Amino acid sequence: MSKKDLGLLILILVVGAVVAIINPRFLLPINLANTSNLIGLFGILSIGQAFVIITGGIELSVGSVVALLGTLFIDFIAVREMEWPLAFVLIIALGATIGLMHGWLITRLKLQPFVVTLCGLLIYRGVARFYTADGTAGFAFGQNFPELEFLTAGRSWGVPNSFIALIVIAVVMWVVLHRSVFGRYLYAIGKNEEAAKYSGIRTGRIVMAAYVICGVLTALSAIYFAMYTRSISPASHGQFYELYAIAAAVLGGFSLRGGEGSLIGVLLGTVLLQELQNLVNLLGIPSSLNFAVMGGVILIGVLVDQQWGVFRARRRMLEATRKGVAGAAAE
Amino acid sequence: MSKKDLGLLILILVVGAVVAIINPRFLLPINLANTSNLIGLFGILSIGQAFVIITGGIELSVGSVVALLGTLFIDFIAVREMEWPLAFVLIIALGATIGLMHGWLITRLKLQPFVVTLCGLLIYRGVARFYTADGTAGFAFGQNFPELEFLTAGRSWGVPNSFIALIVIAVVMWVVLHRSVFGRYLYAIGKNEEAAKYSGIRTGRIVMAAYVICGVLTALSAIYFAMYTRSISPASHGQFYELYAIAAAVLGGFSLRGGEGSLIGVLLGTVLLQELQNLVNLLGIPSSLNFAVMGGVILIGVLVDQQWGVFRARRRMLEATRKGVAGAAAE
Amino acid sequence: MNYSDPSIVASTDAPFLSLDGVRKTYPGVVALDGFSMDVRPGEVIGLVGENGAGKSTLMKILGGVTRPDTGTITVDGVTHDGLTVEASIGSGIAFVHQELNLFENLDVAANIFFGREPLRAGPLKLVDRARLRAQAAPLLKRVGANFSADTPVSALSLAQQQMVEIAKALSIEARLVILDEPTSSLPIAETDKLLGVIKALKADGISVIFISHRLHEVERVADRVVVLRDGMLAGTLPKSAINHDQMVKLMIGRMLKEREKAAESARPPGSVALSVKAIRTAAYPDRPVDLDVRHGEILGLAGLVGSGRTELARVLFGINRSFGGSFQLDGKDLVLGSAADAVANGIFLVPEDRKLTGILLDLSIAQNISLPNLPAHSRRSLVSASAEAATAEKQKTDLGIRAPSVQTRTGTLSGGNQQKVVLAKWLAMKPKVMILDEPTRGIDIGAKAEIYGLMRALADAGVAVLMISSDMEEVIGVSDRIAVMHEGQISGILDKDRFSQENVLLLAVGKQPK
Amino acid sequence: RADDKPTLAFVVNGASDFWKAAEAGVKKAQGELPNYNLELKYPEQSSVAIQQRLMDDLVTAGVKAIMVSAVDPKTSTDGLNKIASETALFTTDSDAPQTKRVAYIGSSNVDAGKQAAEIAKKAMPDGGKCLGFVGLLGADNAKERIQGMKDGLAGTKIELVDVRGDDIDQARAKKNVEDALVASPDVTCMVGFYSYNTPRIYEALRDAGKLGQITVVGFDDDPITLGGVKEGTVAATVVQQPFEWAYQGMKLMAAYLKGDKSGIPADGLIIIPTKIIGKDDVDAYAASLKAMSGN
Ligand SMILES: Nc1ncnc2c1ncn2[C@@H]1O[C@H](COP(=O)(O)OP(=O)(O)OP(=O)(O)O)[C@@H](O)[C@H]1O
Ligand SMILES: Nc1ncnc2c1ncn2[C@@H]1O[C@H](COP(=O)(O)OP(=O)(O)OP(=O)(O)O)[C@@H](O)[C@H]1O
Ligand SMILES: [Mg+2]
Ligand SMILES: [Mg+2]
Repeated sequence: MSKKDLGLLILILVVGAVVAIINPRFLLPINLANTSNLIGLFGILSIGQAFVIITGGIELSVGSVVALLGTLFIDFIAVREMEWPLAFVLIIALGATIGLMHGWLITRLKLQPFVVTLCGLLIYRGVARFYTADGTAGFAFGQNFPELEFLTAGRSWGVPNSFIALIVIAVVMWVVLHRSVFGRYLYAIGKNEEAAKYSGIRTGRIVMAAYVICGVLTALSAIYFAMYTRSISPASHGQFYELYAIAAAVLGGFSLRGGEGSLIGVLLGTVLLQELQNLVNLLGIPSSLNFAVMGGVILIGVLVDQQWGVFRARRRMLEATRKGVAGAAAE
Repeated sequence: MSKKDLGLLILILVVGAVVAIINPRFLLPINLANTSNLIGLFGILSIGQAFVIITGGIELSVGSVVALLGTLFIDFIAVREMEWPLAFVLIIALGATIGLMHGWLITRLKLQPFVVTLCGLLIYRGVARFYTADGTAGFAFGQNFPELEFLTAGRSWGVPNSFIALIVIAVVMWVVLHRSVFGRYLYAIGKNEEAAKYSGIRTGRIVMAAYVICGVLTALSAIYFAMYTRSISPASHGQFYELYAIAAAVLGGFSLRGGEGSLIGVLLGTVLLQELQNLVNLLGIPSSLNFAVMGGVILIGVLVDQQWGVFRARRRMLEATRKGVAGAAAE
Repeated sequence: MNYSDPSIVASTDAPFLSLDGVRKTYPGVVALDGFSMDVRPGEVIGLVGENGAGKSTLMKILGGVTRPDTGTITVDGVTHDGLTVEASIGSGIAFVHQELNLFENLDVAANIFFGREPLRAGPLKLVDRARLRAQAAPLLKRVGANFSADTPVSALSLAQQQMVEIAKALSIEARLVILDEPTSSLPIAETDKLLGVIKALKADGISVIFISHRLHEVERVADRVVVLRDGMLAGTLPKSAINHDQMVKLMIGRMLKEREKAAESARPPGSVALSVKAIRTAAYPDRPVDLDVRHGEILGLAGLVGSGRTELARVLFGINRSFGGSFQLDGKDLVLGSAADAVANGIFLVPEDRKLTGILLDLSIAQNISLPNLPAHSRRSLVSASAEAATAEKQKTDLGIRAPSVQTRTGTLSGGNQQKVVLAKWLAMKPKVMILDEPTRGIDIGAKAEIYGLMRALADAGVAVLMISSDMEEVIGVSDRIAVMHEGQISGILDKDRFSQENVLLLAVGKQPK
Repeated sequence: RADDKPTLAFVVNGASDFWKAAEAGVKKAQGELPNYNLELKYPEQSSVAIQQRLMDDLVTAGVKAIMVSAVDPKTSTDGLNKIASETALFTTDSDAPQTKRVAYIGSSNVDAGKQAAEIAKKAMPDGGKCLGFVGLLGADNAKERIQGMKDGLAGTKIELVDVRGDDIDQARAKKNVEDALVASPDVTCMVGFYSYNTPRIYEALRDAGKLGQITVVGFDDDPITLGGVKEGTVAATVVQQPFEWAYQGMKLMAAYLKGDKSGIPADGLIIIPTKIIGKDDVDAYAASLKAMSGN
């Protein structure tokens, strides 16, 4: 774990301790379970985003994809009465397709990631709204899918299964990002795509794969979100989720210029964001300030991180200088 | 006018012609006036954004600033009964301050523009919502400010004054961007900030100035928007306006990597976006598809632009080769 | 095929690589024009030519980075219309690019084996990190690196990065190694090591194409010299005929007396222009630097890789902060908060990394030249394009910048011509102190002589010139005095009568000359 | 928290001035229920997930009873049931009859729509063509109001031809009206289904000089809407009574927690009917609003 990650972890623990002192109910198992459920949902999303950010790209359509795929998933199983495993596979495939499409537009047709995914943001939500004729996709009363519900919204030994899913995914993705050749290429491309190309790497394919991973993870979390809310108004479902995901990555030490960041960082970023949301509600802070608190903490977080770096560099210099002067005097 | 701008203009005219054929009421003076009013409002916003994008930055807090400053403006004149010119000056000064703060964080503390303005997006709207306690800021019935209303929502010779304001601002900003020393510095910084620094340019100040310009123009348009809707729910007012502004700039040929784009481009981009919104209503397309249409057109626009560039480059290559071969044969 | 050198035909070895009638055009320029050559196993070819002659273009074609318009490339008997990067690497061609291509966020070992990482068993393609480092270490030793395999590349100086590039090329089981100006920022000791490496490769039967503007290096290692002029083959020289004057003659079509051009100072040096007192830099915060540069002199600053010369130049130019110490310009105290302050005081820097800091590749020649002095090219804050063009035209003729027009994008110019543009932008203003960091890096011999002439003319006009250089001949041939840096400190200053390679080298490694 | 008074929460479905009256109602109830903490909570966004999360957190914080205006009551059955299993749950504004909520207190959006039809019929005895404007076309309250109005207009010569949505962007809301005036010159009446739609209609008509020529049917009691009613340029407006929902609701919950279930009818529905406010009632209504908000 890097120093950056450690700092974030400490921040999370300190904030948690303060909240627990003010309102001890913060530590109730039920509250921890609720919060870790949401950490699971947003964490999966954020890991996907992280893979794209590493390459120096960005995926702004995440929220709209959550809305579109969630709508379709509920529609498939509730209205069209598809078997849920089939629907599940279909949705994941759709997520992969969306990612592939974005990757293709970005790597083959050389469009900017911001532009491609901004258009995605606008288009997918529009399609979802059109699909439901601006209505709501939801389950009928009493419609139940025991296994699916257990897997998505259930708990094992008191721990939400969504959180367990996140942990599994995080472990796998940690290996992929930090230990595999593919992960190494991602970092390299994020720093210097030209050079990677000169080294004979098929950068296009690697970047495309990053978008596909993001698409798949987004689709997975879309299913989780759908099973969490059990009803989706495409006009508002998942709005701003891309910001949550990006914020988690940035808090976790990712640079939007690419080539920097760790998987643990993005996880901790997600945890901090969800802790903040929980805190606002638990401490009775007006919810209008919810986003403001989030924004403030992110800003302070990156500021401290940045200034800390500057401070350390300066201290090192000063020390060296002092040593030098002392040495010169001693001579 | 560059070829890119010309292409966009032709697109605007063609779309206009098609709409006019399907529904001739498109060309009614009243419709043109209504639409050009909104072009004025969004245009001012987009020009501000363009200045930031030129430097390779981005300003995501635009929508939230429109909400916060609009709320304050209405509160100042409607509730606190301040003289409107005073309120006007105050709001513009606030806009400048916000821009300065962003610029300072970005250039002096070396934070990433995306991060700083993302936090701004979260914070300013929160503050606005807190300020009104999640209520609405609006005028009482019959509360009137004749001069202010004439300047912001009135018309001269049938042309909305907001549109006239845009034209004046655009002319001034065109000179600033394309003819002035400051404008050249902006492009240079956008292309390669390091090299600009090594040429003795005070890049920090120039970038800061770009954010201040963006802040001032955003504040101005916040006042226009406030006087247009005459009532503001901070929770939703101005949401996604940053995306409109960025989209207008991107459509107008700006690169988010910085150093590329023309003022005429961003104006035409705004015109096209508003034309699309108008078209959705006039042709009775479901309003849910509004954003999807916008997204689709932006995507097609940048795709055509990009592929056209590739095509031209390839043709140039081929010609050069052909000429060369012919020359060699003649020898 | 038309070989101008009969010895090739006589050879019994089949060529490993041959190029036939290769032509490459860019809009407005013919970079290569019907060029043919071949490379036999175990042969070291020196490739020389003026800036913009097409050397890098040729190598990019071999590396698979660009495709020729016409012509064929035959590798190992298989004929291609063009190579891809994969095909090039696959057929055993290793490549050190003229512009560095390393990943700052990875360590040295990862960079060396990038794209060819040793893997653990299993389908996951996990990197075997221990093996990676173990394999990197001997390569680093071979190129004489003084840093370890797990150093992050972001912590290396330019020259050290160049060593990593070379180690990378060695790591490929290559049959042909292409080195595009690998020594351009290497000082003499490291250069010697590299030349040794080349000889070792040759002994293993590996072919080498060695591109350099330092002709004496070419003389030392090449078996055959291929000279390019204006994209065409100007001629080849067999081993026996390789000498400095012959190469120059083929390159520029006439004889040139390079060293004489860098004329003696016309007048004795004047008063102290820039005085540096106990300045400390970020690279060596514990080592104060004292240095005086006088009006009318060229002060050469020599030193080994990473001795801190570039860092000092950055501090003098206001880009980086100094830790303690003071500057005086013409006896007056000077505070440098930014490069803008330095420029306002007439202190200019020609940086060593021109692609990143020297010029804006996307701007035209004229726009680059006017950039530091835009207010003088404007009326009421509005830029005057005609004033810009006038200044640029003058500089283009004065410096002999080869380009279709002053409106040409500088990104399309060859390295040497880009360097001239960097010089031009400062010459168009009035320098008091001119700092040049590796001013002739990647510059051809003709242009080099011109730049030496320019430097001398500046000095004669009373400008204080500080020239940082790793090229020993250049330092000795051009300077009026030589200051030598060792680990962040000035280890000694040599006057003209004590100039010798040996003295400079001794100071550079921290010993005192006799 | 320091005091151990039980907390009752009123959770709305999004930030809107509409709920200001409910805040006043909560305040009034607080005055009469000193032994309780009463809170009114806005979710930071109008979305199911966020509202659900807010309620989960309230339950964690120990809230004893929640009255909620669910963002999407029809399909949030499970989520609401989860809350109902942990605390006393009441619904308001729009009901979720299939859940285990204790009771619903509010009005009927369908009836409100029918009342809007009444206004239109009275204002346009010769028939006409109506255009509607709404924030979220897909939201339940919008759908029910539109349906109610259509039902009420069935068999008359008045027709609701189209409803345009604006995603709660007021600039778009106003432009929609402007565009409608251009696109459908023959329209004779406009309906503002959300509280801010009517004022935007009013202003767009005023800018176009068409005030008084087009019948405006309003919902809710934005000051501009009431001003228009008084002026005669808005035919009438259908008002709900969120003040009463909140006031009565809070008292009902307090009583319920004490074990007094007498206030809850067998079907669990406490309907506080919507009212039509026309020119004659507007002054009295405005005065009562003022009295309720206590300033
Ligand atoms: N991408 C490009 N677009 C346009 N012109 C180019 C491009 N790359 C190279 N050229 C032109 O092709 C010619 C050959 O350039 P090249 O880089 O091969 O020269 P070189 O011999 O390597 O010179 P140097 O010694 O300065 O590195 C030059 O005139 C250069 O301006
Ligand atoms: N800001 C810094 N902080 C710490 N170390 C630095 C910094 N800048 C440079 N260095 C290190 O200090 C040493 C001096 O580097 P510098 O580039 O100044 O040397 P140089 O003499 O110009 O050598 P070269 O021939 O490599 O350009 C290098 O090892 C470099 O990695
Ligand atoms: Mg070259
Ligand atoms: Mg150096």
